[in-house]
Amino acid sequence: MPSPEQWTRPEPGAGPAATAAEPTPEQVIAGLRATTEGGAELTQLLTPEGERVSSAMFDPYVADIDAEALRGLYRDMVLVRRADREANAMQRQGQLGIWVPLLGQEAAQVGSGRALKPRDMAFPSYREHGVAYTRGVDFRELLGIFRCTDHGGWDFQQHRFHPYTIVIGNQVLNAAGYAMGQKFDGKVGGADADETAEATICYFGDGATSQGDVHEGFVWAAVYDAPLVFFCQNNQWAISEPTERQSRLPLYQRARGYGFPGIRVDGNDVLGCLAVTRWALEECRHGNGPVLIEAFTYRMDAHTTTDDPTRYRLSDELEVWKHKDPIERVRVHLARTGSADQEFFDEVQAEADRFAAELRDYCFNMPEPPPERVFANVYAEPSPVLEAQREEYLSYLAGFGAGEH
Amino acid sequence: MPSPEQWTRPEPGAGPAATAAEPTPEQVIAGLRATTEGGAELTQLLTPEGERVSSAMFDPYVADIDAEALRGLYRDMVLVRRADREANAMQRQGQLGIWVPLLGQEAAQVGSGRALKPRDMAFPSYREHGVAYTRGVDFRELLGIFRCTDHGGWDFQQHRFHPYTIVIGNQVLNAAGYAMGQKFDGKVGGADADETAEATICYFGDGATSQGDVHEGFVWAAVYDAPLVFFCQNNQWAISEPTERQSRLPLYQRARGYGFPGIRVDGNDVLGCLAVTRWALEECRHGNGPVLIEAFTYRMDAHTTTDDPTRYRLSDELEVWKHKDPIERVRVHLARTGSADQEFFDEVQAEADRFAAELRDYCFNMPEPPPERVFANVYAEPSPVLEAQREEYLSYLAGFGAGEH
Amino acid sequence: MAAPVKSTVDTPTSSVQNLTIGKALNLGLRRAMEADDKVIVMGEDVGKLGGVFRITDGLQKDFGEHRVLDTPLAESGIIGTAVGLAVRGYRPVCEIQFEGFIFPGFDQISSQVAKLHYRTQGKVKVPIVIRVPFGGGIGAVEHHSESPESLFSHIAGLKVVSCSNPVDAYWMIQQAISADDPVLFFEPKRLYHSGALKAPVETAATPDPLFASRVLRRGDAATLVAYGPSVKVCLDAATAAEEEGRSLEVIDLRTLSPLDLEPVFESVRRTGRLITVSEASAESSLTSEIAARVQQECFYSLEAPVLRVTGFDTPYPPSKLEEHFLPDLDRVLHAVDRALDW
Amino acid sequence: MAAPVKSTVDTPTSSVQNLTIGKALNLGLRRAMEADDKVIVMGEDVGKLGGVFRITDGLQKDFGEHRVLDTPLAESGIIGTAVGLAVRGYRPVCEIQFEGFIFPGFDQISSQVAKLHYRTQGKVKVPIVIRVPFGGGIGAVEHHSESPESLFSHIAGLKVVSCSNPVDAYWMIQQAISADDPVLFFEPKRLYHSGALKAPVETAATPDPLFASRVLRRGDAATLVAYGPSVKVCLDAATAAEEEGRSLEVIDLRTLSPLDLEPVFESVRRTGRLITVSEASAESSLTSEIAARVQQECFYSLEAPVLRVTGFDTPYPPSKLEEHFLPDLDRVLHAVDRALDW
Ligand SMILES: Cc1ncc(C[n+]2csc(CCOP(=O)(O)OP(=O)(O)O)c2C)c(N)n1
Ligand SMILES: Cc1ncc(C[n+]2csc(CCOP(=O)(O)OP(=O)(O)O)c2C)c(N)n1
Ligand SMILES: [Mg+2]
Ligand SMILES: [Mg+2]
Repeated sequence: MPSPEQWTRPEPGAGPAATAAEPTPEQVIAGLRATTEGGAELTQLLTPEGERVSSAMFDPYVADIDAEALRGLYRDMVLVRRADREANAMQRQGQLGIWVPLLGQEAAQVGSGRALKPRDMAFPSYREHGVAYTRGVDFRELLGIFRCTDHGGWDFQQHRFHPYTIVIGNQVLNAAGYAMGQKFDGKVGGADADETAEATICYFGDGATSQGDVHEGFVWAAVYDAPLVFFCQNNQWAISEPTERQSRLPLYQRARGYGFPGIRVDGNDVLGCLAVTRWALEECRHGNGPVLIEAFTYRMDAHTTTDDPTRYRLSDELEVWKHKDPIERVRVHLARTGSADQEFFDEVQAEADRFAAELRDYCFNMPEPPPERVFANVYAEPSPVLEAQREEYLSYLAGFGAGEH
Repeated sequence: MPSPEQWTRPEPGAGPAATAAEPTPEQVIAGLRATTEGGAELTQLLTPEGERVSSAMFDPYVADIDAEALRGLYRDMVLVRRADREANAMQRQGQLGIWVPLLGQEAAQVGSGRALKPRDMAFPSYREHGVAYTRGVDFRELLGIFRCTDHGGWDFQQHRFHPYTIVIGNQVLNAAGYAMGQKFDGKVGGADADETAEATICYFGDGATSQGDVHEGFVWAAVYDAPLVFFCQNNQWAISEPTERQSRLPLYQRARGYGFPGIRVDGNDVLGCLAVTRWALEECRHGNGPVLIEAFTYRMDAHTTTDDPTRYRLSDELEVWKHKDPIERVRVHLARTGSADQEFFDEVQAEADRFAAELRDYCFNMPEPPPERVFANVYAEPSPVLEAQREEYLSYLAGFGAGEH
Repeated sequence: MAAPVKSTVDTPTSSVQNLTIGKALNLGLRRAMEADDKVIVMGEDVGKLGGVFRITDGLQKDFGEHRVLDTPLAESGIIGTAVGLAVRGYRPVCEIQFEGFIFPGFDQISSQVAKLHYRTQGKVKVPIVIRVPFGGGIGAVEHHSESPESLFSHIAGLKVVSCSNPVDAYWMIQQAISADDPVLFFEPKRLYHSGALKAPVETAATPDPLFASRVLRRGDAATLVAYGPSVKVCLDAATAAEEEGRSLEVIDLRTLSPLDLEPVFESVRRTGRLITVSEASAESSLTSEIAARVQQECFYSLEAPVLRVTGFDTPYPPSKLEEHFLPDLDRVLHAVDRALDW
Repeated sequence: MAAPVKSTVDTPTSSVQNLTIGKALNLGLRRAMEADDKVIVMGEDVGKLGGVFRITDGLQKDFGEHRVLDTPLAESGIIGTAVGLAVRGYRPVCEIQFEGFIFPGFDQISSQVAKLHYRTQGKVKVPIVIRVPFGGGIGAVEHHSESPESLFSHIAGLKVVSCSNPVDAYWMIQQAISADDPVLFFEPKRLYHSGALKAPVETAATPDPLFASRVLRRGDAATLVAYGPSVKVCLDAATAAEEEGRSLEVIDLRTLSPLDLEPVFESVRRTGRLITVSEASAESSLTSEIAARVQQECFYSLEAPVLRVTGFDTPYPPSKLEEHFLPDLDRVLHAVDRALDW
């Protein structure tokens, strides 16, 4: 099978290049391989065994990550995972309506999230609790969505972290528009770009790449040179569908067709994710956006708590990925390089347990929203029709309480 | 500016690669160049000067095009252009509500259309009158749409030419589905593919490439290995917007991101279009689809008869493209190689005039559709609600005729 | 093409099976696929997973990957390729995972699915079924509890139906698939697996026509008309009213477009009072349409205006609040009271 | 960001200008862009070309390419990026070229534009205006003559308005732009350049509120209610009826969501008869909603049912037939006759 480069200009030949009616075995294998391994083009700074790999291009982007900073990233990931597990457990106990676990994606989320400067903006999908955490969103503020008491409660401007978006792909266009706004506001480039320029990051999954909105986001960002980092967490699955149901090629190569950089990073390598995202954001802040990052990772848990992955994937796969755990490799590295001792790990664990306990406590005591809330904030400027509906319903409710029936 | 290949894997470097907040001049120039010239990668078999350029890869696909066949293609283009001009004139005379001229795109349409085998299927946009002609659709059958007496009247199955689609991009997904059906029906590949296999071709414009549907069509066709030729007529304009409003890169390169071949052909070269489309269709019939063809051409007239291109483009551009006329180069070639004499050219012209006269005659005598037609064929199986509406309206009309008011 | 398939689910000796709505749909799909090998199922996760609600459970295993397609994640793609497959002679049954995700496919539905037959003066048929789990009451997050059916009923060229019980589910899905028009098939998701609604499905029976509403319960004090999940609410309300000595007539619309309102007119002429119930927001909805037509047809029979019990004109609220949004037995009875006291 | 811009179109010494609807919209857009440099115009061909209807004529020349954006050809992209720009603090005014092409943007409109404010409990505002030339009567090909406004009125979280004359066009577009809610702005395309409708626009006047309907003509025999292009039809009908000695009241809805029906109720209480007129198909439409609400509010005042004169429940026909599809003076008067003879 010719390489994609060749495909843009077929080689001379006397007839049809091949005769198979079915996808060639190579095609299938290439697809499969692309989804089970990172492939040769995977950027990695920390191996699953905890070894630091050097990269002429990306090392400068993590030059400031000393032992303390690395311990910080470790702590971030442990806390985020612990909270994720706690939330998952609370769903099982009926305290949450649903939970969308991030297990396995801690490095992709913490690494990319920590690459952002406070003035940068982030547009999440619905699984980015780790990014939320790095944006200073209290994990407890996320719970309302999953306890179904609200559709999103944090301060989006303050945290510069957009509401979760559930309709696959929508946020990619919203992010492209926001990034265009940054550009129109003169916040891209300039002599002091490192200090003043802004960029936007947008999260979406492997499955999302098929949506028209994601394509249009690519088109818009390219045409308007928007300072936008497309951060695709390829966790190998879109619910029950493996990535080869969405694409023949590794997803980072999608960028080729639009004329902006695409790069694949080991999504389980927090250092790699940090470095590549910092690089991408800088490119954007300096006017060379957009950039596509594919973080190659794995959804270690179910799609959501309503999902049963045993119906569609083998546990072998899970076992293989366990060896690539994003947290474990940092722990090994910290220990091996003498950058952290058992006491540190124990402390982080204890802190994580406290963090989870607080979360649990908060969740159990969350107030029920009042019925008026149904009618609140539909509009910024009130609608008389809706006000009448509210009045009627509330007085019905009141009468009802008074035993009308 | 790095080449697109490099963009998929940035080069090592110590910091951000560039510092411009605006698109680089190279970027702009590249974009502009891409839209005003074909670029180095343009496949061409017949130059604007009528010289035959040889191509190891594509010559075999037009080996059967002897002088007679070439005269046939010439005749096709002259007839199609003549009919197009006649329709345009009839619109000016109030006989048509609107006309969508194909002027300048005769080679792209006749070349690609003549590449189809009868069993292949074509999905047009709204400008493909030349393709319609090659599919055996009587030009007169097209007129209803533009005279606004119907929304499309030919026999789609017989001609294997789908209805015109006006909503930009929709037909690309419809074509992908149709091509999937060809595959599911076992009509792709096999030992006797050349005799029995089928393919589909789908037409759309440069502007259409931005639509989500076109992307999704690319995704679907790639994932299902559909025997589908995406035939993009890049006529440089989407109404008033030049191609660089849609893309940074030449459009044929869009295919790169999906893992199927993309190729640019001189859309004003009927031989080139024939050869490249035949090649692409064969690839598809043999199971190597999809394929993207960008036919690099020019919209010589207004977008439609309601458009005024002087508001947004310079006539210089038009002058440049006049030198690349698709018909003239074939005429010169035929004359120079002694394959046709003046008598032939005169004959074709006379035939074209007759063709146009018949068209005009037909148009002027087209019957008005009866009012019942408003209600007809909304459903395959009747709806009582609609029947009641029809009865009520028709009896109102009857009463009205009887002078109720 | 696949050879005719023998289902692995044996038809039991008796032709009666006790099924939930979900299982009845599954069996109905299976029967349709057996009967016509041009019927194909397509959507997100409909294959190995059997759909997030398991409505397509086991179909891919038995009919193969070419007849049960796990598609890429894009609704316009699902509908748009279904159109092409239909033109090719297939009868695609598309699953939209939740009604809130039908919107990316809206353009293909309104521009192609609804109009191709008209555009071509009947030369191109579009026998597509678009299955849409809809409605609330499942404690879900945003976009998973909506009722967008009115939008499709406003678009000419589409047919729209909704089932409310296992017998209808079994038959209506098969009828929709064999219909030559495009059918939007709205399924009451919160009742999919309701054991309480389990009912014996007589697979050898002759079904009612697809595009007909049905009187489920006779009464004379007032008429309740509903569809999908609200039918159960109305039946429960009628039961409760009976205890108070009021007999309510309950009509299941079943077909939302075209509407079959003759039985409603007939009923209102007897009861003089009508309450329409739906989870959808009120403005420009099916309940508006029913009210508009009934006030015209039954102008002299109405003793009170047609009243509507609906979701409010707000987006679907966080589901901890959905009990307030969704019409329930009490709100329906309250409306009956109002109609009777008018 | 661009420095404050002085328009090249000088305000004439007199503050009264005689304008068509199209020119009034153009001037209104210009005023809004002058007043707030966060207002940006975006869409297909809105720049150099000035839009296919020339409504944005000259704006790019005067305000620059960063404030008048010729976007890529994709409606979801137009709306979706407008949402992001709004979140960033801009006030985007999106032009949809023809109403038939709004559908690719339907998902962003219903899932984001309509819901972001509710989702965020008011923390994120979405002050977007989506301008939609709509309606028929221009002898166009398919997809260029439709009336999809009812769909948006069914979606909570959107506001929907329509203008019918130059004075409203001038003011309403500015009011819509300064509103903090998303507004779908339906423009009667066949009247854009109607010289007959040209009217003096007093740019120094105080306009009526945006979300209010208005009685255009007093009468007592029956009430006609319409919006957009149908308003003219109703006014003409009223004039014709007057010659026959019947005085008809005519109300221009102006706001389609939220509906301002108080003036309609008040009128029907006097006239006892209502005819609603719209080019949209009838089923589950705004005319259904008006009928549903009027029959409830004015139950004892109605002397005939609310009648509807609308486009039929068919796709828009080939435009040689559109005279049959579109409500015209005769069909309106016929309905008045029926109402009076009820
Ligand atoms: C438009 C739309 N269609 C369908 C869904 C239902 N759905 C929710 S998540 C999901 C899979 C998404 O996969 P991917 O993009 O890979 O993200 P991941 O969940 O793996 O993070 C689907 C189909 C949706 N939310 N939105
Ligand atoms: C979805 C949609 N949006 C807008 C339009 C209006 N429109 C008709 S043709 C056109 C430009 C198309 O340009 P291109 O794809 O390059 O095709 P060309 O007309 O040049 O052949 C536009 C914007 C449309 N028909 N459909
Ligand atoms: Mg995924
Ligand atoms: Mg073009």
